[in-house]
Amino acid sequence: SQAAGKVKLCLALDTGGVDDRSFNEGAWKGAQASLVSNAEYLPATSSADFAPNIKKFVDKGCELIVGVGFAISAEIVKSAKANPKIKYAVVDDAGQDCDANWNCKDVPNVKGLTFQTDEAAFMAGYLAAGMSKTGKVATYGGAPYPTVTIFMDGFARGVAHYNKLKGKSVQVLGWDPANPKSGTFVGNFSDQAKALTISKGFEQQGADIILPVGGILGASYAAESEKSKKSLTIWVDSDAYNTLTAGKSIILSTVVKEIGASIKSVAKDVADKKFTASKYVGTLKNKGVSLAPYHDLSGQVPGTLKNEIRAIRDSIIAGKLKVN
Amino acid sequence: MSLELRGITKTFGSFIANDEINLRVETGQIHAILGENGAGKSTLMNIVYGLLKADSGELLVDEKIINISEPSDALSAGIGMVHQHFMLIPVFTVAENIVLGHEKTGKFGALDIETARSAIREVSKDFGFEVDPDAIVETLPVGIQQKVEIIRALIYEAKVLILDEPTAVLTPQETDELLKTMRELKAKGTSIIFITHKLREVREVADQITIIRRGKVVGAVSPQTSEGELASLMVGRTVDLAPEKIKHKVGEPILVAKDLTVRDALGNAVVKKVNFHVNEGEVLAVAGVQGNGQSELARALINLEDHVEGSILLGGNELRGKSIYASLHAGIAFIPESRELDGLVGSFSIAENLILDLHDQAPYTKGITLSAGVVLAEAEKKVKEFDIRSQSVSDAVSTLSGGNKQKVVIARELSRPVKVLVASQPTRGLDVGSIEFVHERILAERDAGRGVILFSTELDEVMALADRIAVMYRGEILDIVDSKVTREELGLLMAGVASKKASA
Amino acid sequence: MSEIRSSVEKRRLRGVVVITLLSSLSFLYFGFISPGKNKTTFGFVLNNEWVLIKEWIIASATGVKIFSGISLVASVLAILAYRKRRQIVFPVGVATFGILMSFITWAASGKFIPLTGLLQGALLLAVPLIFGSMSGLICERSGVINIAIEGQLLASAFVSGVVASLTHKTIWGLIAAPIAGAAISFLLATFAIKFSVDQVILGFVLNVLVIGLTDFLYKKLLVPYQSTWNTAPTFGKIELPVLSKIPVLGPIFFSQSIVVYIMFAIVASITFALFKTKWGLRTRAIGEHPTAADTVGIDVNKLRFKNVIIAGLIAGVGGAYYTVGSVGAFGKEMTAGAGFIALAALIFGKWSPIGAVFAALLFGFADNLQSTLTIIGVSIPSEFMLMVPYIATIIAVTGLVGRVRAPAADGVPYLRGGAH
Amino acid sequence: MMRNSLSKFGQAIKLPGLSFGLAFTLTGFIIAFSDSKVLSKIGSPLEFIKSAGATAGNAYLALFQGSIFDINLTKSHNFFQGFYPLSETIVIATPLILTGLSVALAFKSGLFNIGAQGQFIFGAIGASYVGFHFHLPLVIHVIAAALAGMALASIWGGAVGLLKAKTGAHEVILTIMMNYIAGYFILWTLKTSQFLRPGRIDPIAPEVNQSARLPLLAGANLRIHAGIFIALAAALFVWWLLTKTTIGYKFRAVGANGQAAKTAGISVPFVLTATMAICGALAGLGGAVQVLGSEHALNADIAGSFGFDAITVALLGRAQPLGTVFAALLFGALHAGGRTMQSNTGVPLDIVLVTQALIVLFIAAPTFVRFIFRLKKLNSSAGLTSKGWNG
Ligand SMILES: Nc1ncnc2c1ncn2[C@@H]1O[C@H](COP(=O)(O)OP(=O)(O)OP(=O)(O)O)[C@@H](O)[C@H]1O
Ligand SMILES: Nc1ncnc2c1ncn2[C@@H]1O[C@H](COP(=O)(O)OP(=O)(O)OP(=O)(O)O)[C@@H](O)[C@H]1O
Ligand SMILES: [Mg+2]
Ligand SMILES: [Mg+2]
Repeated sequence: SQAAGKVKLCLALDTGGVDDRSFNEGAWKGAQASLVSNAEYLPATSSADFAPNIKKFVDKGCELIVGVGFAISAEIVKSAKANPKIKYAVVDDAGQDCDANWNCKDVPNVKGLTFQTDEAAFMAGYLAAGMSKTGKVATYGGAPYPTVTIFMDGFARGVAHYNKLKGKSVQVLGWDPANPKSGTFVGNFSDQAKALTISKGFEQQGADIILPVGGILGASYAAESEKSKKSLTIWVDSDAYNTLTAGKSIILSTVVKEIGASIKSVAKDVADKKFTASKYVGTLKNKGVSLAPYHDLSGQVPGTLKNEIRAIRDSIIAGKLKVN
Repeated sequence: MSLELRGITKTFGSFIANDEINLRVETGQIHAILGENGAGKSTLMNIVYGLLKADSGELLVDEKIINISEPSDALSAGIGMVHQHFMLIPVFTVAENIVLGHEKTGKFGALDIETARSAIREVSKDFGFEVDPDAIVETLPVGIQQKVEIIRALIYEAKVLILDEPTAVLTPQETDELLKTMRELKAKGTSIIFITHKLREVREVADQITIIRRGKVVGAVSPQTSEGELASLMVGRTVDLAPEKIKHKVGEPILVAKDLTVRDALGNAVVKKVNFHVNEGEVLAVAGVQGNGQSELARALINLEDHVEGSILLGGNELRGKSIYASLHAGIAFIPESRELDGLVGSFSIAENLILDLHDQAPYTKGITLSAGVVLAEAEKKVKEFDIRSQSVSDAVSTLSGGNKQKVVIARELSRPVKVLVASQPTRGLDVGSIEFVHERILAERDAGRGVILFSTELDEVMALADRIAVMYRGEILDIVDSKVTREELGLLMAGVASKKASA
Repeated sequence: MSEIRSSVEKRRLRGVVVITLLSSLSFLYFGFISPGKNKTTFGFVLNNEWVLIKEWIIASATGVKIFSGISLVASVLAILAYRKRRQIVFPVGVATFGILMSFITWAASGKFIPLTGLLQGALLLAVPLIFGSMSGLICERSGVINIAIEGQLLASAFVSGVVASLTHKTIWGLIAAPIAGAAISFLLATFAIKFSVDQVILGFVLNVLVIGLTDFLYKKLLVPYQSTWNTAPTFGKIELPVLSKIPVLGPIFFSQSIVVYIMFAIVASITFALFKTKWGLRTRAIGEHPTAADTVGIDVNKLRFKNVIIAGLIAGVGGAYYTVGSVGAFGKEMTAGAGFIALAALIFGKWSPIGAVFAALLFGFADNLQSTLTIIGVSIPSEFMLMVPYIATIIAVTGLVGRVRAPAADGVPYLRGGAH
Repeated sequence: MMRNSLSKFGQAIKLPGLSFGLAFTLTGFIIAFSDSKVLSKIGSPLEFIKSAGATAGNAYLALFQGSIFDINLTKSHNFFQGFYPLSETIVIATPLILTGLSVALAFKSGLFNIGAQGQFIFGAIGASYVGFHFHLPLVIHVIAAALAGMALASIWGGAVGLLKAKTGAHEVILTIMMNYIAGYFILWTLKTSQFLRPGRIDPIAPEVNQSARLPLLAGANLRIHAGIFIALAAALFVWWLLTKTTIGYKFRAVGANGQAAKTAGISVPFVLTATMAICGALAGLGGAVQVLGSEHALNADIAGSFGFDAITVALLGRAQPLGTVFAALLFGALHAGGRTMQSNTGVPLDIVLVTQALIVLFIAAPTFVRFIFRLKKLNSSAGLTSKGWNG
């Protein structure tokens, strides 16, 4: 049922599936929300599915094929070079074509969608530091992937910035940008029971604000800590206040990564024949990344802190403040 | 209580295991059933006991037709059975085994073992058994294990007691005790069905003898019938029961064991510093009650045991600590105690089993590949030479009868250049026909100038084959006597009573 | 005479030697070569239990010397015990504890270790494993191999999650879960016992089946209609009066959700029932020698069927732990292989209830210690830290346990007369 | 003569055929009843049945189009391209055959190898490293890379056999644990400087050099590559090893009755270690082929579930080399077809798992199928019977 004039938008997902409460899901939601396109997706059980999934979309006459995740980038580029008429985009990667010596150049029909997630995470870190009563905040990830640790980096740096300005010494548990090899991780993106135990471990160390970076993983902890009131949560990717069913009340904020929006806009470009290969970088400036509202907890966040965070955002946008 | 079988027929697929079998056991009668391996005795008894279902025929107890489709039916009808392959849970204690199926429970449904304990002691007292209710069954000698089976039958008041090859694993003393027990039971009015391959026993206790061949009753005779006649009735040909042993001079010591000690996994010595030797051209029998270390000693001789001290010299070369492979290929042939467990790979064909030891030697292998042709050809030869009964050499050994299984093992072990033959209970559970064959082979080896070490609990066997007899007791060799000793003396030695007679 | 050792002795000796070496090593390395510079703080108070000692602060180096000292002494005792051919379990246990503690004291120099929390976390991580291994235990003790534990856990987690969501009642989730587990068991029993299908194949297939179905339904129902289908509430903690106030033990054992209490009850009753009741005797009998059991009038296959179903019920409660017991909403493949770890724990524990529980706890402890250390910040790559529980299990299995013996008839379908 | 050999054949495929039928029917029901359009018609039975049939029918049509032949592709490209789905089936089956063989061979020696996953990973790591790090002449490079992978994997696998032989530790525990360890190990490896691509931080290794890639068999448009021949060769090798060689004989003897084998002088420790080493090499070759044939760049997800599906594949193939090949092809077809099914009809790919499970279940349960179809006992094809833990 292909409504006339609509872009045929096809998502080749990363492993983890369309319902990972993380970037796959975000991308799919965005694609569905796009008014100018009919969207469909294919999941991947292993990297072996990337190529055939893309091929299938090509054969089905998709006009815009979006690869979700850095892992799929290479296959997207391959396919793009073979099918110059089709437009491509890839999430979390520049989507460039690199030769054996790693000189990379853009491909005319591939748009890279990347995100300066650490900018927003930086604000979250500052917020956490400012809100912490115990002087300890924490973060942990699903598995040590760059797309995960970039959140943790920004978060930790935000805390450090707060300490510098205020001469405080708020501690970050679970991650240290200076020592990126180690850190606290669940080991996968599905074992919520273990995520819960880890969160409790942080609380026992005295952390009262925790940033879990692993899609669904944090759900167990959010639900639990809504009861125990031991700590507040900062979420990632898409505003948890709208997606979570339990634990809303302890969601301090979310480090939003507008994957969905970026895909929508690419779809729009294609529809309006304005597609360009120029890499899209989601920043605070273009609202590709942002810090979500404080929702229920807004009352508890001191006005001064809110202002400082606004200021930080402005100076990051203005390029006065470097987050990495 | 009397038991009658009318026209019992049982088939497995196309194979007829029991064919129109009629048989009547009077109250207080000991009724012996004789027959070759695979004749259908166990099958028939399993039908009576409700473990198998007859295709046709009926059972009468005290002239009334009864329907037995479950062992529980048999039990409640007063039929008890001691099975050929014991029906005890190895890891349970004696008492647990006895209460199993008849449990009484106290509060919180906790088991009541105590009543069983006392019952066991009682029965043991009546019949003069020595059975510890709390011993773990798998740690007990087979003889005792069997007593446990009998005690169970007695405790639950069997009026008809079926004994399927009860003496196959017993020593003379134990056998005599069992026969005594059977008479006592008979006196108490218990009817007994007694299956055995040992004609001496039959003629001693039986009141009536039924002979089965290929699933059919081929004769009902009285105990007065001579062993020869019985044997030929069973096998359908005349059998030579006493192999003649030609005297000839023995040669040099070929295998010498010095201070041999064997320990189990827990480190306790089960064989204690034994010393013996066997000469070329002689049979050294190691007699003794089951569970006095013979099995371990036999296994130790080819390094099957993990923890052995001392020395094993074969033609002067130390074998102890070498690999099993080395021992076998140094010239020891080994017939293990259990053909099913240690002797054969059940799912393998006869041909494959015949090369279990030589598969990586010429002529069976070229480079690393097996030469199937040669394997089959050699197998055909062996099958003829050792008269192994089967449709084809490609049949799985598991489908052979015990006798033929044993022939396969012997054929394989003798296919290597042999200096010494170590045979452990080589005729256990075999019928007279098969026994005759095995005995002939063993003597043939002896006469060919090889040393033979025969581990056996069968007094008759020991007497018939041995040139010298070493008696083991509690892991030690009490004495080594020559073959002129009497059954009684030997019996005493095996019971641990050291003989006054100086050893030969 | 040449001293030769039995395999058991060899293992004992290996144990003693290893423990002695480790003790000395930790004494030297943690104590002197690279001692911790700062103080280590041990926390004992988790919730609102009575406070004996709230915290115990000690200079890392000193603490190490104390603990390693203990382990050294214990090692010496172990050596003596070995010489005298006496039990070495206790001294070795103490020594291990000492070594472990000195390692923690060293690693946490200048940091805070919430001991009670560490143990509580270990228990919580072990809960599903324990349920799973108990399910396996009952099946395999009665002679039916159960590789479908993962499937049982996942299916019941799914069902309890959905039911609790639809009814908005945790209790209904808890009631529904065992039924789901039993349903999987019913398949296992029917095919294994009635149709004598190979039980290893069966177990694996059932796992695949459940994973497939739950993934499928998750996409079709739980994601699109999340607010109705996947919003399971969770049980709160039940603090047992007085008991929950006992320092250390209180928070660990007496301040848990109902599911955990059920687990204690199940483990206790299985241990009793298996070795002290008629049911237990018969169960072990049909697992060891079904023909023998048959000859004394026990209906082998009927009892096996019954037991497999019971096992399903138990695993079911374990599945409920994932949703109503802790997490709430169901997550795709949220059991994350716990069923297989539980299987390992069962074998590791030599098919005994207590053994399996300890194996599961060891795994849980290693796992939680691992994440606790990353939390306080050790500079070991996270990937290697994540390996710790698995490596620990391998070491334990190869070093301590060695050869294990399953119930003799485990996995063998019982057919009359066929068995020989 | 001719006729009765035909009827024999009929007999032989009767049960498998029915099993497949049963499996697909059941899956069909699940597909239909989980479809909102169908359920909306629940009011009028006839309509309901119609649309249910249609839904399931379409799904299966797509399944076929995605796994064997797709007429649409012949229109859009050329006739040859119509076989693209078949090529996909084979591409997925290739590593499955190798991992499946690894599990099957272990079964023959009485071992239960759950570790194909981990062995696959090490195979992939080894092959990838040699593949991108060195520059070697054409053929040599592929072989070197594959061998490197096999070597690593066979060490990883052999360790299991050795540990079991030396300490008696149970292979099921060992392999389960080692799978997890391997999974984290590859994560770590991919972040080491040797494996990171210059100037990049994401955990993907550089693509292997052209010289280290397995040649495509049917041009650039089809992904089918020479790996399938390697896989088939491996199957042939395993068959030869088991049936024709003395080593295979040892393996089978120990597998069938270790005690008797030991008594006859066969070294059980050797068999355990050798078996697991070869199993490791096979699964490792699977990983290598995956890297050198279709993936080219090593990444954390490379192993997917090849190692676990391998177990079901081997079981379905009754641990026979040929059977394993067919089972792997079937699974490949279901996976490839499932993709098309999802994209054409929106039926989630996961349903394929259900189908796989049901097929294996019914194949393994001839007695059940007979019971369902009220068949009397035809010559029963004895299903694979793996031994219990005491194996
Ligand atoms: N379960 C079975 N399935 C198929 N055939 C069987 C089965 N049990 C026994 N048979 C066949 O029935 C025949 C009789 O077996 P049975 O055990 O009764 O012999 P037996 O007289 O007890 O031999 P033995 O003296 O060695 O104990 C065997 O030769 C065998 O071929
Ligand atoms: N399930 C079975 N299928 C085929 N043959 C069987 C089966 N059960 C028993 N048999 C055969 O029945 C015959 C008699 O069984 P039985 O065990 O009594 O033999 P046996 O000669 O007494 O061997 P053993 O010395 O082990 O008792 C043997 O040939 C045995 O292989
Ligand atoms: Mg018999
Ligand atoms: Mg017999």
